Amino acid sequence: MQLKIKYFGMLAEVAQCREEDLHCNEVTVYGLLKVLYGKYPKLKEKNFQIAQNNELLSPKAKLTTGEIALLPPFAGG
Amino acid sequence: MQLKIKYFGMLAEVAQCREEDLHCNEVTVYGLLKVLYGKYPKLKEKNFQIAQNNELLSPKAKLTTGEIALLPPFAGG
Amino acid sequence: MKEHKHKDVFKQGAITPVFIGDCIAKHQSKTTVGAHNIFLGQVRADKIDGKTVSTIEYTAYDDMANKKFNAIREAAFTKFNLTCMHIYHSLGKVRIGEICLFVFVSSPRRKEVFEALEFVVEEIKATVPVFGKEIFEDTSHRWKVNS
Amino acid sequence: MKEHKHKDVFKQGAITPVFIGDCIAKHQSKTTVGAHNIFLGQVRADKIDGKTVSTIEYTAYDDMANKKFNAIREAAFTKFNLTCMHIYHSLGKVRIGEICLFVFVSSPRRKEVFEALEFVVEEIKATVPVFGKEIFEDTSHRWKVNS
Repeated sequence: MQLKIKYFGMLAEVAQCREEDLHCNEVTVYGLLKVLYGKYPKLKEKNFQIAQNNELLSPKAKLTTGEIALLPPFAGG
Repeated sequence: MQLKIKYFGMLAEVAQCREEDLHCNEVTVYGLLKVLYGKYPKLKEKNFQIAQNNELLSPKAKLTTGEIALLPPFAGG
Repeated sequence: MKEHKHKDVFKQGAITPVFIGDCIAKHQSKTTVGAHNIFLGQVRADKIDGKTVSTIEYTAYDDMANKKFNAIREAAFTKFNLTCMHIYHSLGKVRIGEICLFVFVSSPRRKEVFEALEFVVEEIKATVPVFGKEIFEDTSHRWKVNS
Repeated sequence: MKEHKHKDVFKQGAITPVFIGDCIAKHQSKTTVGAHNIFLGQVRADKIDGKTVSTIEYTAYDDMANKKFNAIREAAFTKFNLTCMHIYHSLGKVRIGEICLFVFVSSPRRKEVFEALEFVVEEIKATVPVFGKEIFEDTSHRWKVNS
């Protein structure tokens, strides 16, 4: 599955980019996390959530092709 | 006892003045009310409180010489 | 408590948006403040028995009102962690759409300002001897009662 | 719900007191409104491990943020009797003492605005993907976490 991963806030520092294309054979959030932890071990120390289609996803949620966002704790206002 | 009675809001319309000097033999709020009701019968229809020294008084409270305020319902803001 | 001393609550006529903007601007030097909360009371064009309010004329028992504003102020600083607080209330005529009450509280944290602002506004309504004459478009009037 | 449609929440840089004053002035034509409540978030000069914050740089996941702002807006109009509501949030750099969040709710009655404003501010903090980089005077930084 072809994904575009977007990194926000401190996670962009960990990935050293704001977005990247990623080919991923996993179809769940949990599977994607394993891939990302392999690529960026420091992500394991970070507190973040994953969103697709503008909604936060649970670890068991299924992914669809397209944009995925890694979101650190919100700090608006 | 010599009192200066101040009338506010709708009560100034009833008394047709904003303040007046009043000699009063009564020493309690309750007694003063009797005097005022005699002078201005329409006051009986009005909802108001009596204050002296910047504090609201109960009907049994004692009056002292000086300024007395008749206050209709507060409507600030 | 000297820094909390209250002055000049009453202003003749409406409180202007420019005055409010200036007041906000003056607080930009207070860099421990993280949250401001502002209440504005605005005169409504209420319809009563087919007549429409055009103006409220405010009067107050000044001495007692100032004492009550001070008491509210001291109570608010005691109950809440406030950096500063301002209250302005109109006297005289305020037209519909204009602002007659401006309460401004500031604190390092937002939770404090929400509670403090509601406390201050409710205390003003309940304890400060201010009276409002609602003047209709036909110049007749009615005495306002808070609900 | 067309009149409640949300637009232009995000503003580049600080929200100015003049902008806020103008926004208040525009509401003077709404003569059914009796109460406005305004929340302002201001950047604090927090001290952390001996260093002092000088600026926060805000970024957001725009698409999701706009969707969440719309959801908050619809929820607020459903839950409370509001006449109108505005939200503005800064993106980019905002210096200490400057304003980064401006929430403005208006209603005929004051009870509604107190509850609505707190609801809206808490929902923004909890659900909108905005991120703040606290930049210290020595140009080092830390990522802000809301408390």
